[in-house]
Amino acid sequence: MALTLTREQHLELYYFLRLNRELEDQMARLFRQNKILGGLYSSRGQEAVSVGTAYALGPGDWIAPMIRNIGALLVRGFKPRDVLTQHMARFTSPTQGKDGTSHFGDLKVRHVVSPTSVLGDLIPVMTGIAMAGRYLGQNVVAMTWIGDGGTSTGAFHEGLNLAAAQKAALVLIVENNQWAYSTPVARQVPLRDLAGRARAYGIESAIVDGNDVIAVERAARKAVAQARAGQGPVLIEAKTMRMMGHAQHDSAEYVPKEMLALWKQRDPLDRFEKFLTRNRLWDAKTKKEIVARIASEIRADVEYAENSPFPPAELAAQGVYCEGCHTVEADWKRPKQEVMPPRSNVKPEWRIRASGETKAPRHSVHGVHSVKGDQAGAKPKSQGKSLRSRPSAKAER
Amino acid sequence: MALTLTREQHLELYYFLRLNRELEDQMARLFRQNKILGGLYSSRGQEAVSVGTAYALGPGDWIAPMIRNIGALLVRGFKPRDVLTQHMARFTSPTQGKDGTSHFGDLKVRHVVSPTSVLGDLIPVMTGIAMAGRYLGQNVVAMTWIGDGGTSTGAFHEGLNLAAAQKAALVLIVENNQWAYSTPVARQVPLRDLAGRARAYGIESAIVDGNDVIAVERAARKAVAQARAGQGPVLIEAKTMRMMGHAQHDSAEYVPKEMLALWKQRDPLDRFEKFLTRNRLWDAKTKKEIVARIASEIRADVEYAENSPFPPAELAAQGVYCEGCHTVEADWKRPKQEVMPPRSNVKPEWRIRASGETKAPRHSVHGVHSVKGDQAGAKPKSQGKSLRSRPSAKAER
Amino acid sequence: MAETTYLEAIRQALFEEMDRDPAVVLLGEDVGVYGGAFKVSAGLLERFGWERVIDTPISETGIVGAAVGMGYAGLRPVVEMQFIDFIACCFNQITNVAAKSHYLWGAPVPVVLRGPCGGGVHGGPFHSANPEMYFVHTPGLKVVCPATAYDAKGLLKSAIRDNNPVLFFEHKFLYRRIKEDLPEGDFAVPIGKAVVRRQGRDLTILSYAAMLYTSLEAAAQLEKEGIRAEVIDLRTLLPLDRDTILASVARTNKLLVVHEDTRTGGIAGEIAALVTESAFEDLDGPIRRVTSLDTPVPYAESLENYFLPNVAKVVAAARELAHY
Amino acid sequence: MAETTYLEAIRQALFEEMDRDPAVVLLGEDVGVYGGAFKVSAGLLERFGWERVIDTPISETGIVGAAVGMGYAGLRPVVEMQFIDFIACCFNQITNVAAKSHYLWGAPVPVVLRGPCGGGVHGGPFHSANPEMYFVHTPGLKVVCPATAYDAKGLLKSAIRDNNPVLFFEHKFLYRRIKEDLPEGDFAVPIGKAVVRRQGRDLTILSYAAMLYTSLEAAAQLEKEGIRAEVIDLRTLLPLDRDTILASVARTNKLLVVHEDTRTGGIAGEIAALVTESAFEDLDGPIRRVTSLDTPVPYAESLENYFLPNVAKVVAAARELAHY
Ligand SMILES: Cc1ncc(C[n+]2csc(CCOP(=O)(O)OP(=O)(O)O)c2C)c(N)n1
Ligand SMILES: Cc1ncc(C[n+]2csc(CCOP(=O)(O)OP(=O)(O)O)c2C)c(N)n1
Ligand SMILES: [Mg+2]
Ligand SMILES: [Mg+2]
Repeated sequence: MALTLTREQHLELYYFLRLNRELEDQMARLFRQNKILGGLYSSRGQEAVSVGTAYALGPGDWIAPMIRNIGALLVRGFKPRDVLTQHMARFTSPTQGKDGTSHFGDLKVRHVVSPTSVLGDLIPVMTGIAMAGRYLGQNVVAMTWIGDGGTSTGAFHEGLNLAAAQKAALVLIVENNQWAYSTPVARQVPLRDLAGRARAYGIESAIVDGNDVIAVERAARKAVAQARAGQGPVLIEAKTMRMMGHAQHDSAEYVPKEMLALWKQRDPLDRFEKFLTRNRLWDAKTKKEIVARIASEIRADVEYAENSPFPPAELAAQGVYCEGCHTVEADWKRPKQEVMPPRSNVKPEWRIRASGETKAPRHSVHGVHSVKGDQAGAKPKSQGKSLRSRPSAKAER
Repeated sequence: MALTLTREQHLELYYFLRLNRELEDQMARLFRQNKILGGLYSSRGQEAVSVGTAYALGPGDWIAPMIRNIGALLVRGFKPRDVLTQHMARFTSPTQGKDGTSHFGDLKVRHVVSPTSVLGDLIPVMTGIAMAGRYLGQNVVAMTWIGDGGTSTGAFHEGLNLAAAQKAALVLIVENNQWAYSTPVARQVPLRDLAGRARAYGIESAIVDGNDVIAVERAARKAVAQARAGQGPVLIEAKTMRMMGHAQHDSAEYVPKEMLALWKQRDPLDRFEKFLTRNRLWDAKTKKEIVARIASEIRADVEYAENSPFPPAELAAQGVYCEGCHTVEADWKRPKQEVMPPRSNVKPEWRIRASGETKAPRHSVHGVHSVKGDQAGAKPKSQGKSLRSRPSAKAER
Repeated sequence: MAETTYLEAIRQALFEEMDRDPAVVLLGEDVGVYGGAFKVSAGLLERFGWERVIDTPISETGIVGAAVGMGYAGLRPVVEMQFIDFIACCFNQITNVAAKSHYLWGAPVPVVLRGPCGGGVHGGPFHSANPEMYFVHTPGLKVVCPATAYDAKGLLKSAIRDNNPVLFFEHKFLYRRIKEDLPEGDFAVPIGKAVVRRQGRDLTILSYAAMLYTSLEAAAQLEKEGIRAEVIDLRTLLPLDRDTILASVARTNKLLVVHEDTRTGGIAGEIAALVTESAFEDLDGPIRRVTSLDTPVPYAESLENYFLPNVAKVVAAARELAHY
Repeated sequence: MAETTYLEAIRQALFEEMDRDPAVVLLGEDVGVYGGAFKVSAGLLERFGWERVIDTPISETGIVGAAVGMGYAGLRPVVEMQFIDFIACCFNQITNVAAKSHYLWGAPVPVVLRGPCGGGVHGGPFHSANPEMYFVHTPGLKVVCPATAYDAKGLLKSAIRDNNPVLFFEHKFLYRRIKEDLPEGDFAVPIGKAVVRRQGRDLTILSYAAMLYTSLEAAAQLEKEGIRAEVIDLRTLLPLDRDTILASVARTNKLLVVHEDTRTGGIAGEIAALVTESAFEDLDGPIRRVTSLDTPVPYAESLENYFLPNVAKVVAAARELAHY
C-alpha cells in the first residue's frame, strides 16, 4: 500500500512509539526503586494503538486516555515529566499529587479529559464532548479507548448507544489485548471479534492489527474523518497483546508462555523499525539521533521529577469546589444567535414527510444527518401485509 | 403452517389473551373511580406477547414480568384477584399493600420474580436464576421481558453479556412497542431491528410479529428449547405497538393517529379470533362460554378486592429483614456431592488442548457447551501471518 | 399577578436561564416533545429547539456522563431524572466522576442534576425516593432541596450558574400544591443559606422541602399550647448553613430535626453532630428527630402515612422537648 | 500455632463455609484462576471447581443482579468487588433490588457483597473508598466492618449464613498487617454486636476497622497522661449496637467517634443523634469526631496522611474532651 504519511510523520510516529516504550521502561525502574506510588501499569506491546490512534487527530479534537494510553498523552503534547511527576506524586505534576498514574487532563489547551479508574466512565463523557462540539459548531472529534474487559460495562453500552442515537462524533478504540486482568476474552463474551459490539448500535466499525502502527493510524484517520463528517460514532477494534502482567505486582503466570512468544515476534517497535528500513524512511544515523533525543529527554525529565517536591500537606484540604478559580467558557464557532430564540425555535426543524402523516424532529441543524423515522417501524416477518409505520412526535401538545 | 398446539391449548391461549384484555379494561374503570393508587399501565395491543411467550414455558421455569406483562402472570397461575388487590393496595394482595402494580412474585411455587420499576434490573437477576438452575441440575429456563427503551440501559448490557458469557438459559423478550414513553425507537438507537442488540453478545435472536400469538408462542417455544439445551441465551424481538398512552395520565398525543389506526387493524385478539374461526378451533358457543367465564371470574375478583381491607398501618414497620420468616433452600436436582470436594475439584475440568500449549477452564460440567479458547485469539486482518493464540488460564499460580 | 406554582417556578428558571445563556442546555428522558413526565420542561423544545432540549435514550449513566462532557466543553447542562429514584443508576458517574473532577484534575463540572423526589403521593417504593444523604456524604457535590416556589426558582438559577455539580431535588408533592406570587425579573437565591421561616424562643425545628410545611403547621398548633417554635428551612443540605443553625440553637436551646428521608443516616445525624460538637453548652435538652421509618416507602395509603412524618408526630416530639 | 492474617481469616471463612454448604458460591472479577486481586480466594477454584468459583466479566451490576437471582433460587452467593470503589457501579442493584426485596415481596436475598475498602496504602482516589454510609442509610441491608482476624472470619461466616444482603467491608490496610492466633474449629461472630476493646472511665472512643488500631494506640498514649479511654469496636454499622454504645457513654459521659470515612454524613453523625436523643443526660461534654477530610482521597503520601485521621489527632481530641 502506498504511504500516506510524510517521512517526517513516520519518524515522528517512531519517536512517540519509542518514547512511550522507553518512558515506561524507565518508570518500571523507578517503581522498583519505590519511587512510584501505588500501581504501575504497562502498555508494552500496545504502544502502536495509543500512538497510532491519537496521531490521527487534529489539534482541536479531544481525547480521554485510559491507563495504558500514555502514548496518546505524549502525542497530545504532554511531556515525560508530566507522566513522571504524576506517577511519583510530586507537587509539580498536572494534578499536584492529588491523583496518580495517567489521571490528568487539560481541558483548555490540549483537550485532554482525565480518566478515572472506573472502566467505561469515559465513553459517555466523551459522547458529551462530541455533542457539545457539534452544538458549538466546532467540528471536532472525541476519541477514547476501552479494554476488551471494559466493553462489558454498562457505561460502555449507555455511552456508545447515546453516541449512536445522537450521531455524535465519537471514535472509540477497543483495545483488545486478549486479557482483562487474568480473564481471557472468551470468558467475558462469546464474540470472536469485539468489533461485533458495534452492531448493537448500528454504527460503523473496523478491525485493525494493533501492533502495526501504520495500519492503526490509517484506520483511525478514516474513522475520525467519518465521525467528523457527521456519520456517527465509529468503533475500532485493535487486536494486540498485553505483554506484561496486569500491573507490576502481577507476574501473569496465567498467560501461556507460547502466547507471549508468539506476540513477541509481533512487537510493534521492531515491526515499525523494519518498516522504516524497508521503505528507506531512515538510516542508522537518524535512528541514533532519535534514540539519543529520547534518552536525553527522559534523563532530564527524570531528574526534574526526582528533584520536584512532594505537595504540601495542606493542599489536601483545598479545591473540592470551584470557587471561581476556573472559568467555564465555551468556544463558540457558530453565531450564538442560531441557538437563541427566535432562531432556535424548533419549528423549522420539524420535517414534514411527503406522506404528510408524520413529523419527526431531526438531530442536526446542519443537515449533517437525520434519523429516518421509519427505522423504528415494525416489519413483522411472519405477516403478509408489510407495515411501515413511522414513529413521530408532534410539535403541538 | 401446521398447528403445533392442541385445540384445548388454542382455547386456553384465547382465554388468557381475553382475560388479560378484560382485566385491564376493568382496571381502567377502577382507576377512573380512583380505586387504583398511583399509575396504571396498559398492555392493550401487546397481550399476545405476554401470553404467547409465557405459555411456552414449563412448570419449573422462571419468569420475571415487566409492568405490561400481566398476561404472563395470568399464564403463570396468578389470578385476577392478585392483580386487582395489588393495584388497589389491599392487605390481601401478594405484597399486602407494600408494593403496587405487577410488583409481586412467588419464589417457591410459581417461580415468579417480582419486577422493580427500574428498567433493566431483571435481566441480571434472571441470569442468576438461570445460572443457579444449571448449578442445581434443574434444567430450567429463565424468561424476562424488556421494552425497546429498556434495551438502552446498562443493566440490559451487563445482564445479557453475563448470560452470554455463562451460556445461561435465559430467554429475553424485547417487546418493541415502538415507544418508550414519548420517545420513538429511532431516537433511542439507530437500529432497524432491535434483535440486532443480540449481535453484541454472539447469541441467538429472532424477530416475531408480536401481535400474532401463535407466532409468538412458536418463537418462544423454540427459544426456550434452545436455552434449555444449553445453547445459551436467546433474544426475541417481538414487534408490537403500545395502543394507549405510557400510563393512564398520558393521552399520547405525540403518537400519530395513522399509526394507531394501522395497528388497530392488527389487534392480537381480533386476529386470533379469526384464526380460531378459520381453523375451526371453536364455534360461537365456545367463545360465549369463555367470555362468560372471564366475566364471572373478573366480577368475583373485583368484588373480592373491593371487599378486601387496606393493610393495618403498623405493617409499614415490619419485614425489613428476614429474621427466619422465610427459608432459603435450594431445590437440588443433582447430587450435592458433585459440587463438594473432592469431586468438585477443578482439576478434571481443565481441558488440555491437543496442541498441549493451552488449557482453558470450561463453563459447563455437563458437557452442554464449552467456550472455545481460540475465540479470543487475534486474527489481525492486515497482517500476513495468521495467528492463533489461545487465551488460557493455568491451574498453578 | 397570578400565583406561580413550585413547578412553574422551576420551569421559569429553566426558561430564563436558557434565554440568558446559550450555554445552558437540557437533557433527559422525554424532556423534549413530551415536556417531561411532570411537564416541567413543557414549551422548552418549542422555544429553544432540539439542539438545546434533548430527548435521550433511557440511560442515566449515559446522560450524566454526557452532561459532564458537555460541561468540560464549556456548556452548562441541566439533566432531568424522570424520577429521582433512577439516580441510583448513575451513582458512579456522579460520585466518582462529577464529584471528584475539580478536586483531582481542576476540571469544573458545571452540571445541574434535577428531578422529582419525595413521597406522599402514593408513588410506591420506586417513585418516592429521598436520596439526598447519599450525595450530602459525597465531597464535591452541592445538594439543594427547595420548599417554596421562590426558592425553587432562585436556587435553580444559582445552581445553573454554579461551576460545581449541583443536585437539585424537587419535591413532587409540592409541584402543584405550592403557589406564590413571585417578583418580576431576575432573582437568584444563594446556595448554602438556610432561612428562618418562623421565629420562636422555645425550640428550633429544622426542616426542608415538604417537611417544612409539616413543621410550620406543627408550629402553628404548638403556639396554641403556648410553645413558640422557631422553624428553619435548610434549603441547601450541602454545604450546610452552620451559622444559621447554630444561631438559632443559641436562641432556643432545643433542637428538633424533621426530615422525610429515612431515619438512620439521615441529615438529622449530621446536624446532631454539628450542634453537639460546636454548641454543646447551648443545648438544654436532647436533640430529637422526626423522620420516616427505616423501611422502603410502602405503597398503600395507610402504610405510607404511617411511614411518613406528620404534624401530630412533630407536635408530640416538639411538646416533649419544650417541656424537657 | 501459626498466626493467621486478617486476609487469611477471610479466606478460611470462605473455605469453611463452602466446605460446609454447597449452596455457597463465589463470583467476581478474577476470583477464580487468579484468586482475586488480593488473593483472598486463592485456592478456592482448585478446591471447589469452576461451578462454585466464577470468574465474571467486568459488570458489577450484572454480578450483583445475578447474585440476587441465585439467592432467589436458594443459593448463598458471595460477591467480590475487586475494589470496593466499584460498588458505585451496582448501586442500583443493591439499593433498589437487594435491599427492598424482603420488605416488599417477601423474597429474602441471602447475598454477601465483600471487597477491599479503605486508605492508607496510597491507592489514590479510586482505590481507597470507605462507602459504608451509603449503605447504612439504606434500609434492608446489613453493614459489617471487621477490624480483627477473628471478627473477619466469624463475621463473614455469620454474613454468609444470614438471609439478608450483607455488605462486608474488608479494610485492605489490615489484610496483611493484622495477625492473630485463631481458635480451631467453627466459630461465628454475631452481626449487630459491638465490643469493648479497652476499658476506661474518662471517655469513650467509638471506632471500627483500621481506625480501631489508631484509637487503641491513642488510648495507650492517653493513659500515660492519666486519661483512661474506653475503646469500642463497632464491628457492625447496620444494625448499630445501641446498647453497647449507650452503656459505655453512661459510664464515661464523654464520646469521641473516630472514622476513616469522610466527615459530613459519616457514622459519627448517626451516633451523635442516637446518643443525644437517648442519653442526653449522660453527656458531660460535646461529642467529638475525628474523621477524614471532606475531600476525595488524595494520592500523594503527604496529602493522604493529612487527609486521614491519625493517633495525634485522636489524642488531641480525646485530651480536650477529657479535660472538658
Ligand atoms: C468498573 C470497574 N470494575 C473493575 C475494575 C478493576 N479493574 C481494573 S483494570 C481491570 C481489567 C481491565 O481489563 P481491560 O478492560 O481488558 O483493560 P486492560 O487492563 O487489558 O488494558 C479490572 C477488572 C475497574 N477498574 N472498573
Ligand atoms: C432506569 C430507568 N429510567 C427511567 C425510568 C422511567 N420510565 C419508566 S417506563 C419508561 C419508558 C419505558 O419504555 P420501554 O422500555 O420501551 O417500555 P414500554 O413502556 O414501552 O413498555 C421510562 C423512561 C425507569 N423506569 N427506569
Ligand atoms: Mg484487556
Ligand atoms: Mg416501548
